[in-house]
Amino acid sequence: MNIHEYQGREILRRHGLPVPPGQVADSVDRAVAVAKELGVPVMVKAQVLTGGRGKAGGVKFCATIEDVRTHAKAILGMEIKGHTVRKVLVTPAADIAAEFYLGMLVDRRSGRVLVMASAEGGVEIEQVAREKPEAIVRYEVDPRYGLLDHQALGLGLRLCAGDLKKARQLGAALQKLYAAFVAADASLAEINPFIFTPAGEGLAIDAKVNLDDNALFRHADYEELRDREAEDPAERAAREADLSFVKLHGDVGCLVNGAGLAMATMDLVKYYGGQPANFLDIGGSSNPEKVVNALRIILADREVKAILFNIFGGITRCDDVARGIIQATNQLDIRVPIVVRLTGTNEDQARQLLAKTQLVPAATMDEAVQKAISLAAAAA
Amino acid sequence: MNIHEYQGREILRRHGLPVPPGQVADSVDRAVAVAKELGVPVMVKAQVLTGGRGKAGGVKFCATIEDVRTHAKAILGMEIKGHTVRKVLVTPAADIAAEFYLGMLVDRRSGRVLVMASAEGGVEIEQVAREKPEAIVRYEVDPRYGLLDHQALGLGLRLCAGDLKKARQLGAALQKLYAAFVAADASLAEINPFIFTPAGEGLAIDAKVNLDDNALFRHADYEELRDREAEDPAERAAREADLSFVKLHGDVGCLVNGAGLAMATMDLVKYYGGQPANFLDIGGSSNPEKVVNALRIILADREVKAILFNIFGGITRCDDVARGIIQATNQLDIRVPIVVRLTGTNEDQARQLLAKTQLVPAATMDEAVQKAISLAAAAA
Amino acid sequence: MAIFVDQNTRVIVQGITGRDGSFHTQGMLNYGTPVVGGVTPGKGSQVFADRVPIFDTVADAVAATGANTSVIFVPPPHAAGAILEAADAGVSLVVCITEGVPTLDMVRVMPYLRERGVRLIGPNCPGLLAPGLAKLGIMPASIVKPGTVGVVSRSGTLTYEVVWQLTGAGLGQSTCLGIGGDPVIGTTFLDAVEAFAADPGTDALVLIGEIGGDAEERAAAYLQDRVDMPVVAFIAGRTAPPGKRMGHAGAIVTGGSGTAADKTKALEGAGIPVAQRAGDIVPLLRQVQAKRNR
Amino acid sequence: MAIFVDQNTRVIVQGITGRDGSFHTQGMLNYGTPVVGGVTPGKGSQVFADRVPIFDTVADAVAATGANTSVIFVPPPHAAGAILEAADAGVSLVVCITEGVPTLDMVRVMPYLRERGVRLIGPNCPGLLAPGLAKLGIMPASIVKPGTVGVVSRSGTLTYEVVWQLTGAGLGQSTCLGIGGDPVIGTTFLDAVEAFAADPGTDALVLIGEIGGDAEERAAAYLQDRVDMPVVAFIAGRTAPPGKRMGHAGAIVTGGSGTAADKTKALEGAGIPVAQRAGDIVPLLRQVQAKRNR
Repeated sequence: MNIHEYQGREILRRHGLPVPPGQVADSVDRAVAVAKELGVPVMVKAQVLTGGRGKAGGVKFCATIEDVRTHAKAILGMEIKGHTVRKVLVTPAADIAAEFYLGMLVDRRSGRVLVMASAEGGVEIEQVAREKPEAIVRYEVDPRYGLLDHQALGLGLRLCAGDLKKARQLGAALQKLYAAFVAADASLAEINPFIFTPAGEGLAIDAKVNLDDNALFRHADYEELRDREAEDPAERAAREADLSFVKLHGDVGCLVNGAGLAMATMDLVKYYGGQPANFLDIGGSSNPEKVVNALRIILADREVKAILFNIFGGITRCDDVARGIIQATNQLDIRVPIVVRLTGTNEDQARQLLAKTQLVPAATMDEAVQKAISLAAAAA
Repeated sequence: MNIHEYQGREILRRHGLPVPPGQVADSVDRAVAVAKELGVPVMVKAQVLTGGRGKAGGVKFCATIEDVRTHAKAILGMEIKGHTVRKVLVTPAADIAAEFYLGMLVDRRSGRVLVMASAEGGVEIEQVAREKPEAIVRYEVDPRYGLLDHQALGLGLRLCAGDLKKARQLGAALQKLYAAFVAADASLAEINPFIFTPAGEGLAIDAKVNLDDNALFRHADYEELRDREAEDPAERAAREADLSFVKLHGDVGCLVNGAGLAMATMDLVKYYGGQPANFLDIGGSSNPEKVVNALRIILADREVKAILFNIFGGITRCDDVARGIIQATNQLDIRVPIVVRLTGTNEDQARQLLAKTQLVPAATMDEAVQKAISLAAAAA
Repeated sequence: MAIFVDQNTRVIVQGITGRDGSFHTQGMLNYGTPVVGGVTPGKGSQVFADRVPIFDTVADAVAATGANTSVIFVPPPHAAGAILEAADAGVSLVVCITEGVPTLDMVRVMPYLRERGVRLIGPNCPGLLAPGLAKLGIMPASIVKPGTVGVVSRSGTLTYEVVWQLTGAGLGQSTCLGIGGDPVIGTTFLDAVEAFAADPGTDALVLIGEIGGDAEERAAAYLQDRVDMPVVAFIAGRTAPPGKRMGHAGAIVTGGSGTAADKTKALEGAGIPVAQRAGDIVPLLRQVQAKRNR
Repeated sequence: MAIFVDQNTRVIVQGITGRDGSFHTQGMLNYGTPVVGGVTPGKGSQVFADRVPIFDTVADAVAATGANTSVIFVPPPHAAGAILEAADAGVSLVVCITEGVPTLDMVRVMPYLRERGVRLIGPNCPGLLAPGLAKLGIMPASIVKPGTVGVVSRSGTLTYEVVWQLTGAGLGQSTCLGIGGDPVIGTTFLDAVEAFAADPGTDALVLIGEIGGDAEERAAAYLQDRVDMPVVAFIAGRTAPPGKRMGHAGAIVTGGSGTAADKTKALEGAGIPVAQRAGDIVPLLRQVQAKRNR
């Protein structure tokens, strides 16, 4: 789950990181009020769940209250990579003497939290990784001990060439970031930049925190961090129906059991010249309710011209699955052709059941995909 | 540092253990007021920094408010193993269906926190260990992982013969006790008994928590847990002067550098038929101020008839030490003979310095101890 | 023969009385898997399916049955704890089927397993099926057939699809292994490949990868250097958009790495043909086999 | 010869610029100990006593000097961290002089050391002095003399007292080792006894124990079973009242165990004479040696 900068800041602040004050505003007037309270100069920063805000003009320095009014007006409502800006963060503009990147993520290879940090702060770490990989210091944290004092200080000293005072602040920031990462069940946490003011004060200027969806059950309070407005309505509906769904932009709706098979199905649609409309994994048991929810989500997409079920029954009996699909389609107003491929135990009985319906049976993935593509093309 | 039951209860409560309500009272009226607020029946429990309260009559069941008045009156001011009872804890009397002992301490051998628990609750664990050692379950906690869920539940199941509901409560209590132990830097933590009411509710009825003196620097708040009134005045003065001191009941005051040598000196006093008045380690450097403080504490003990310095100089120069001792003795009114044994660098110069004073020099431990004993005997 | 299981495998099931646990334990028993016990706290002394004794703890189960393997069907909040319990009780192989285990739970679990030399398969995986020998997990027994092809995969039903095609083409399997789709898993692609390489009963390999991470790349490097048997691969997710989690917590393309193109390149660079479609795997494998037999 | 140190020992001092650290580093240098570096964060690139380079971190010091041993004079709040840093940097021997380290810090430190195969001496100890070879810590060099008696002790000045008596009687030492008086220490009595037993340069042992714990009892059992050299012992604290901490955090008699009487009984039961007075140690050792030479 991705959360906004202002929410990530709050998590970091709770773990003792030096986050400057600031408030979020959803209107120009509110932004101005916050700026007046803080005193100019301030930064006005678009709160959107995507990167590249700066380049898109979503982050502005405001020397005066008039600036705040002008920029907040321009930024609120702006589209950034398909996301509408509904909120801005207003926060004091800091004098920057030095900028650092401090980040953490779960490293698959080591199975540990990987600290990544760089004195090349303020730019995207991917860019640093490409252009100046030696500028990134990395450290895999042993989960049994956490990020120890000497390790944190050692990283700090490497980042600022032995300046002990700065190194201590950077080390402490990394330890707090690690504590926040673990406590929040994050999958990614970045401070970019972590700055020092000319007076030597360290500040966490930006915050990006992604949370592990699998761990949300133990963070009931995080549900309220979820920005429902910023979510794609279909993805939100899928999440609420406990379906794995990603919206794409094709005309063949895909309904598959299993994530790997769902990806392979999308790939096959593309292989045969079609365009998948989505990724959708309906999970292990295809009970009618889930199928109804899934179909409803896919049908809401007006671009969808044909729907493809690809179910590898495995242990589930295919005749049961077929009955579930038929029951589900009966409950809904189906406006597009549906191709169904069912494989596994009792697949023959399943085919007999489908034969009595409008559903188009198919014996293999390839056949199903090809049929769905031509039906979609015919409907276009 | 030992703390009172009511203070230990507070630490356990903060870590989520089911501690029944209750308040401490330093007068009969206050005890009665607390009992009225809680409602009878209550227990009135002497708060002293020693064991064996029950046998001494310091823990009483009170069915009525009249009982509270009677027992509080009897208990307040009572002497238990040389400790005067100044406070009582008043807490609801619980119906007991089953009693357990839950305890933890740092095990020297494994270097880990050792969980000890027993279904033979309510009696001293030492007695259980002697009479029914198989009734104690033990578990050494790996500090890297803490007390894991399955380990805690497994201990719970062993303690209550597979009763899952009780086992879960016992397991959870052990995990919370471990968390409290670690967070508080305890050296010992006991709940004896942890009970179940007939309704199956688990309650931590008693709490004994000792804190690691070495860790007090990171628990500034614990200083207020220290019961200065309950401390021996000499031991308190020594603690405040940063001296290791234990009061004994002899007539030879001992002033030694190093704990091992101090013990060996006491042993030697006893070996030659004398009685050491104290254990006192003045630590590494014998600066005059420390010596003054140490002498003052020893001289305050009117039983002391002679004082023995046993200093193995090692790296410190003995003439410096001798000067320190002379300076210190000049600042105080010395009413008893002082024997000084100094060994190490420049010990000859030291002896020359001492020769000009009233101080009695000695070349070896044995000589010094024998001289001190006879001087004490002569003064008696 | 097979990897990770043999004639001495003795299995317990953690969460045996749950909905999934009981269903799939029955499936394992039906396949002839030596399931010798089950674990559900509070249900000790009950019996499953008239023949499998249930215990309160894994330690009890291991003590009573001599089990050396555990299959876990425990809900996500307690799955990591179940793995730790199994490792603590001394089993040497743990298969965790549970989907949705928090990643940091797995981060904490891994060193505990390593310290004890315990192999974990999963979590979030279908488990392992060694045709004719044992089934540990949820793979459908109907689609497999004894043979000499090793199959390792990060997904579930896609594995079934491929195994079903292999079996349909008469290519039996030595072991079908689903390692799971999560970012932090016990047995990696590389671990599986090493085990297959050392297994005398395996003479060809099918790798079913997907986007995210670099497990396939690492396996490719190993295969090129050390393994001399026919290998073909398939990578799911060629059309996945970057930054989106495709169902599996591990299936996400981040910062331009972990793409299907990267993986395909690495595999082909190591001389391993990569099928464009799942349906191409069997013909591709036959081709590679034929080339070697010439 | 000696235990724990040899010709290849290369020493760094953590906390070299502190009051105690600088004083005792000078003492170690005076004794000819190969002190090759020091560590004080923020003082990297300074030089101690015109010849010992100072580094910001132990890792830097080890990289630059090839040190394999660290002596720690760091205040209690950071002592455990200093031990971890030394272990992490790859030294194989750490001597921690610091007194007052919280016990649970040591509990956390121990597995870290064990994982890395690092030996720790202390904390709260005078360190080690191998006469004629090296001094690691604060033992006064003036009281020792090269020889073949191994001395191991839980205390500081009491050790000096005994060593001084040995030297005065012409009995030189192979190594004098103070293991420290805390409840959780790196090198135990037993570890020291094992090392002395394996040291060809040691042919007699003096054990200086004290009340608390069962380290002496365990060493006694080992000595009885496995060691064939003259051994005498002394136990401090025979007159200590129970439940009181006698200076050392570890010197406390609890629940009737850890008494001097217990320890004396265990040692004498193992055939090891226990001196009543420190002054009896030398004559007792001569007696045992004479008996064996008959």
